[in-house]
Amino acid sequence: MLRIIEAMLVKGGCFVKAIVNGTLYTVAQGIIENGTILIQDGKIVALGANLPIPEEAEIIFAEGAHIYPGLIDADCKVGIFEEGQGPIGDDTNEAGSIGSELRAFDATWWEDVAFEDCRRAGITALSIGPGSNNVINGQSFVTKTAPGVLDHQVIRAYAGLKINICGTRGNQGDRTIDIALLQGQLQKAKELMAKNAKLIEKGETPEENPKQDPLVALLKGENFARITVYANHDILNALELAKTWGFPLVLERCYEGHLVVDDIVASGCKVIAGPTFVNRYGAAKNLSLKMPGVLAKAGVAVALCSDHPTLPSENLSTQAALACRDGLPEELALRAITLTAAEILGVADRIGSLEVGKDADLAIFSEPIFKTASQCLATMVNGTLIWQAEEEGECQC
Amino acid sequence: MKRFAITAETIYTVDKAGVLKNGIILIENDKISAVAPQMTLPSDVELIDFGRVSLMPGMVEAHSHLIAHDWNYDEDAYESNGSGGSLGKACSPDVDYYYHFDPRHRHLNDALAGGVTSANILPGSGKIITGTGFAAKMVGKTREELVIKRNTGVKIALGENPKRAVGSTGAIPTTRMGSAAVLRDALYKAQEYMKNKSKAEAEGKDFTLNLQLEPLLPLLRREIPGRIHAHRADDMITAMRIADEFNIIITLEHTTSGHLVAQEIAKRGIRCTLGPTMGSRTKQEVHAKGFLTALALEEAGVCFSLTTDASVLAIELIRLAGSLAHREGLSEEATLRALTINGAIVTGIEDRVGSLAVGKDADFAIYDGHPLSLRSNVLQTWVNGEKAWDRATWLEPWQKGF
Amino acid sequence: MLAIINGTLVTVSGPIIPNGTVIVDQGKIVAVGKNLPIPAKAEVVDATDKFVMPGIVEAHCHLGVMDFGVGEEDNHMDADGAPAGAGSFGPAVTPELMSYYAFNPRHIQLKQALAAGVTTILTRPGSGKIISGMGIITKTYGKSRKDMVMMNPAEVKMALGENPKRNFGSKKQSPSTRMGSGAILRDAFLKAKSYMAKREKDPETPINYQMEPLVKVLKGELKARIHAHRADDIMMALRAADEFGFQMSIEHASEAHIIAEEVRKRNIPCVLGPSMTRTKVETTRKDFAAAGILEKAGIKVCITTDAGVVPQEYLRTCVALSHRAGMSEDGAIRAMTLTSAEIIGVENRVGSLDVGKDADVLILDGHPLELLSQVEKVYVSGVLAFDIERDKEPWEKEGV
Amino acid sequence: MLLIKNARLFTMTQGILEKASLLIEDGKITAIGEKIKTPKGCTVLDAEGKTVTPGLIEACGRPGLHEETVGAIGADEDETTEKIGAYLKALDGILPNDLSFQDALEGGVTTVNVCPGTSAIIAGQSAVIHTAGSNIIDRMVLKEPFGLFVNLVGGGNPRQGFRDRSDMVAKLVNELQKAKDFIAKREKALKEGKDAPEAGYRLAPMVDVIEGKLPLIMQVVYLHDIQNALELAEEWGFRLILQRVSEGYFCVENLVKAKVPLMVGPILMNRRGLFQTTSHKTPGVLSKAGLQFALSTEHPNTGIDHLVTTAAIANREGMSEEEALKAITLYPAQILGLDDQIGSLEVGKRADLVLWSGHPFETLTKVETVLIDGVSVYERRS
Repeated sequence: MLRIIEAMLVKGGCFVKAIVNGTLYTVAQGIIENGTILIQDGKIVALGANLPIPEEAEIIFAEGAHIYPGLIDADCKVGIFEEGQGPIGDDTNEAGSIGSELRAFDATWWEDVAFEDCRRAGITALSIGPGSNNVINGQSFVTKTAPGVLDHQVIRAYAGLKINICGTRGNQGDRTIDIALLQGQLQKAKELMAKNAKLIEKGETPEENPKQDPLVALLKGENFARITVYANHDILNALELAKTWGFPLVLERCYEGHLVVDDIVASGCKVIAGPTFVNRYGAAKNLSLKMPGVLAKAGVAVALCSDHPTLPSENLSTQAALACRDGLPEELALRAITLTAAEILGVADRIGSLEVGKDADLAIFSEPIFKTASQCLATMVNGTLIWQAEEEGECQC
Repeated sequence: MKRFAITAETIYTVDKAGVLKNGIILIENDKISAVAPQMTLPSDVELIDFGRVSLMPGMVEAHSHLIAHDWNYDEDAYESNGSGGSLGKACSPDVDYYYHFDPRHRHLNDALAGGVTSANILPGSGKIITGTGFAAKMVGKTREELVIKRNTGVKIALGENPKRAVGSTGAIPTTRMGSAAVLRDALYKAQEYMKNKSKAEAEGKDFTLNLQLEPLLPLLRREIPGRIHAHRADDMITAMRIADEFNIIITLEHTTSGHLVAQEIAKRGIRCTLGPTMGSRTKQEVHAKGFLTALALEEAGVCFSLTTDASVLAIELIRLAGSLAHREGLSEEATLRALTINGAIVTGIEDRVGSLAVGKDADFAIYDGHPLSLRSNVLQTWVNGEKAWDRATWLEPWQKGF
Repeated sequence: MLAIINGTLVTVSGPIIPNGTVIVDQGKIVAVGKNLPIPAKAEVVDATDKFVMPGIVEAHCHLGVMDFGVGEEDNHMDADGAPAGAGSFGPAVTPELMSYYAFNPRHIQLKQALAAGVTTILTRPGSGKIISGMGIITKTYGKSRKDMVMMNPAEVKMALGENPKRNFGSKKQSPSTRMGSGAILRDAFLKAKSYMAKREKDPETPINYQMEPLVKVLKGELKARIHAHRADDIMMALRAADEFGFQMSIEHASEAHIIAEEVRKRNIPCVLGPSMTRTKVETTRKDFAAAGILEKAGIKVCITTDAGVVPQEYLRTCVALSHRAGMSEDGAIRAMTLTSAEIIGVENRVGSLDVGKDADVLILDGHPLELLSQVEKVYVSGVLAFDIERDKEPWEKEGV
Repeated sequence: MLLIKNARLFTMTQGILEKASLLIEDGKITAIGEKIKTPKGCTVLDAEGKTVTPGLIEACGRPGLHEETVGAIGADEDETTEKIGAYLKALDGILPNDLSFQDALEGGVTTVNVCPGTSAIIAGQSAVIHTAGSNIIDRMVLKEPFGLFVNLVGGGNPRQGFRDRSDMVAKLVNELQKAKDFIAKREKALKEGKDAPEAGYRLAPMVDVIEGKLPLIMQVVYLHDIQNALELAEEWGFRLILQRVSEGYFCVENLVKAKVPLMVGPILMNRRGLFQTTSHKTPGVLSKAGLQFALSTEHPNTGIDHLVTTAAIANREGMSEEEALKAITLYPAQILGLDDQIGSLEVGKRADLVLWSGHPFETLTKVETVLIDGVSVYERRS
């Protein structure tokens, strides 16, 4: 159990926190037995074995505890799909097949119970996105899970444009149409880009277009496309489109990734895989639980996600554990829900590992995270405890 | 470099070499480097003797929708109903059927099992212009490796289907008049577009691309054919009329009543696919179906290939179609052409496949009897100089057990 | 004959036996224990460092009878039922529908369940109606459907709460409220009661196929299994059971832990779950901790995935998470084996490693409740039905 | 009178007779043998080098009921408004001069059991008819009603209004029970000397089913469909005929044990939807297990003219030549209960026969002449 000694405010109001005697899973620099983390102004200022502890520090004793960087769910619908509210609480899919101007940000209810579930599960950051019923579904964003108005939690407002080219739109069942529509949009954006380039040359103000700017951002490489792909030929289609139009690509779901490993490796694109908690049917009929392992072992950057509510976000570490069971090396399985996720989402400078200079977002567990008995004892964001177990064995979900 | 030779009792080259008894075919890597009645082989070259079998080029299915269906349930819509842009509901030239292509689709294996090694895979016929097709081998490691040619032509449909599929939604066409009008309209727009584009390019002005019209430009430039679904003679004549107006190359797909206008087709040197002829007459426009059409076309000197319209019929039934056409009097030689080289020519891949000739891909199948006999089985199918299917080892899904 | 030796035996019925032996003959377990003599003609399987446990039992799923998108399967959820003419009840009551006929013994999802160590399932109609039909208990592996199916019919499935409301409310039919649901349930049993009386008085009364299953329930020959998530729905079910005196189990029971006392004093078993997802209003308060709470309250509880709602292969995962959330280790293991078998009434054949029971045996490379442990071998009635080495996925055979 | 001589006779019952003759008098076969004297005034047909088989029999198809080329207007096989259509008669929907009958003759088919479609649970009564001979269907009839066509393939056919086998079985069982109750009622009435009640035209066919007068032709595709059918027949004791039997290869021993007649096919189908598990090898597998069954095209699924093609492919894929031939002549005749009239070349039988230019399974072999009741109904145009 965590024991906390309140320190007295020292002069200057600068306030140091020290977490001591825990096993640190830095992810970036291996495991530090019985280490200490010093936190100031919400950042990690020092970590290592037997560090001197400033006497004004507030000390958190974490004997026998296992300390991880806060977990990151690389793709979910927490808060945009409100749990237990039925259709009224579901803001995931807007009508119309081209929704490039949409932002999940605008529809996420930060008081939704799922946020609390995440805090209880040691999840400190989420990439929240719209659904996938349209060809272009809208912008995802990355937020922390600390309570309070969403706008103060967001760390990346545009974290990938969600696209689906699997012909699942309105069960119309035709990939070729989705792709024709997408290419039409990209073409428009390309022309707007050229036009604006000219305007800027002439010193005039470039034209703004809410529907096309997000695609321009893709073509300029300022943002990346997150394309939902199910069947192996969906993957091939996505890779080909990215090549033709030259935009940064992240594959999502990737249920048949194990069938086209070579192509994915060759393309160098990253993957937000899973969740594997789905029935094998329709587009997912060749899903294999071994997929994340196969991809990661081949050198692909693989993050895991919950696609909450498909799998509730709180089960993220379980998803990672099962991926590990089915062949994803333990170290990579941990990365898949921390550093790799942060890297794919472009927020690795802030979160994803225990490193000096990074945000003090961390999760403290009673056991190594993949063990069944592992309980989350406390969750910290920016150096502040946002959740803490009241007693041993208190349930996390 | 992989280098080996093959021989068999009877080799149907479907080429000038004709039928060879125990002839020799030399293969280097994936290509045929020599075909001869006899040949003294360098000592380092292994000779594979298939023995008392007949060997013929891998068959070419020139009109299929092969991978538009999953084998155990319809995954993708049969018709590509298109993006519905400026050209209206009945035209979607911007649909590229290639994106349907699942390189692991079970039907590809069925094709190999039937001795088919290449296919031209086209969009459906639910609209006047449904999109562009592509040609592919039936086996390969990556999808790129499978593809022989992207964009083998613009699929166009006349007759019942567009009237039913689009007309029923209250949009044009609801008549054959409408169908022709829609096609003309699209081609006119494309012509205009082409003019403006080249003008703009000449003057170095910037020009707004139209992705719906772009795919029609190679058609107007006579680089690719319009593949026109036409069962009834009147639809074929309409197709030819419009082709003449716009000076485009066309192929006729299905050609069910072709015997009525064989001369017209021959005169213009139009290539055709013929079929499917085995199914029953499910709609009015196929009322005249029969293998006698094949005889008429052959007589008139039309280059045509037999088709199963897979997955309307199972693709391996293409050989059966050949047998029945042969029974109706189509010569052995003509039938073999209609199953192999003609398919390649109609598809526009005759430089790669369709016959056993020097420089072509080493695609062939061996049979334990005459290839056109109902009693002969495919024993092995080879693609790019490698064994791709073997009856001895192949199991159907249900044979693999629970 | 088969002998599995040197394994850590999780017998479930008794204590854990370190490096013990299980001996199987003609599909049955003939001996379990420490250093037993190994018959000469027995095929020996060495399970050193492995865990050996009975096949997992799923007490509530829809495998093989319902279309979870899998191609050509039946939609066993909202079959319209009510044979033309017979229509004793409204469309929301079709007890005569038998899952047995919808059950596809070659269904791909059965294979997946098997690979995850699930050897026995109760598979059944959906919850789109107040009374939807009769489920069956079957093995997930076997030569023909006849050897697979263990019990038919195995129950009468009923449902309260959201689903029937949505299913019929959307069609502007009854039930569109919980009041309607309760009324229809009572109506059905009252009719069945009078029919039963009539048949007893005059045996020549023609048999009514819709009534018979309910008569069996009233006579206690079949159990009613009632889909109820929310506490109020559960109470409605309990009221009906009190009034008509039939035996029942609570299916899903998402809020049973809130009214544990009510459930305990009636000694009603709970089939708990799926606690993995929370997408419907009536599952708002689902919680992996519920299992532990019910267990402590002395209620018989087993855990379900409601597969394919949650895929069948995740049953062991759900149990592990319930254990993490407070259920005892022994209770958790029972909750996917012996207790589930008891609740569905096949404990005499499966659910534990005991002499005389079917030789449905799993070999795992770790403790059954560890997320990281993998099922390596699955025996059904002594036959090696799944082997992680032998039964690779098709694409692995291809060597992609 | 007609004498066919020097022919190769595939008798189906006495094997193959080389250079034999066959005498036909008023529609019947009156003599078969090496040496038959030519009666006076008898037309002689020298069939040197030709093969004669009995007219082929299509055990289950929809020619004329599903009209060629015209689509919905001519589709009379599915009364989609009725799920329990025991009282519907295929006979009332057959167009005698439909194109498909011409196809049938070109393919050597002289008899077909015309069955209603698959969109209902009980689709209606089938009719066994000749494929030519009149423009009045009633004059083509050999047996009507023959059987009651039943479909229990639930999920398989999304076009159906319902998708649950358990539901369909419940509905069928309910009809059977009604019939049973009626029979009990009638016996009671008779015992009490009252006059027997009327079953009524809707229930009467089901009563015949229970009393074994009318068999159920049940369409079965997947393994569990087959097992459902067999178990229901066992439970209710009706006469069962299985049709399609696509996954028969999964339960050969059940089929052997059950001894129910089979109408296997179509097999020349694209593997999609309901035909996803169809295999060319099925007939071979069943035949090797000693089963004797009819092969079928289930026209229009495969054109009826391809009945012989179907048999040839079955032969190629593992069925013996003799069995494959019997499967389109003798066995269907037995299943249809008409083997006393058709299905083989024997004295006393109807002179339904086909003159082939060679062996029926050879690629180049053509049907040259087709006789029905001794009358030529088809001559190949040269």
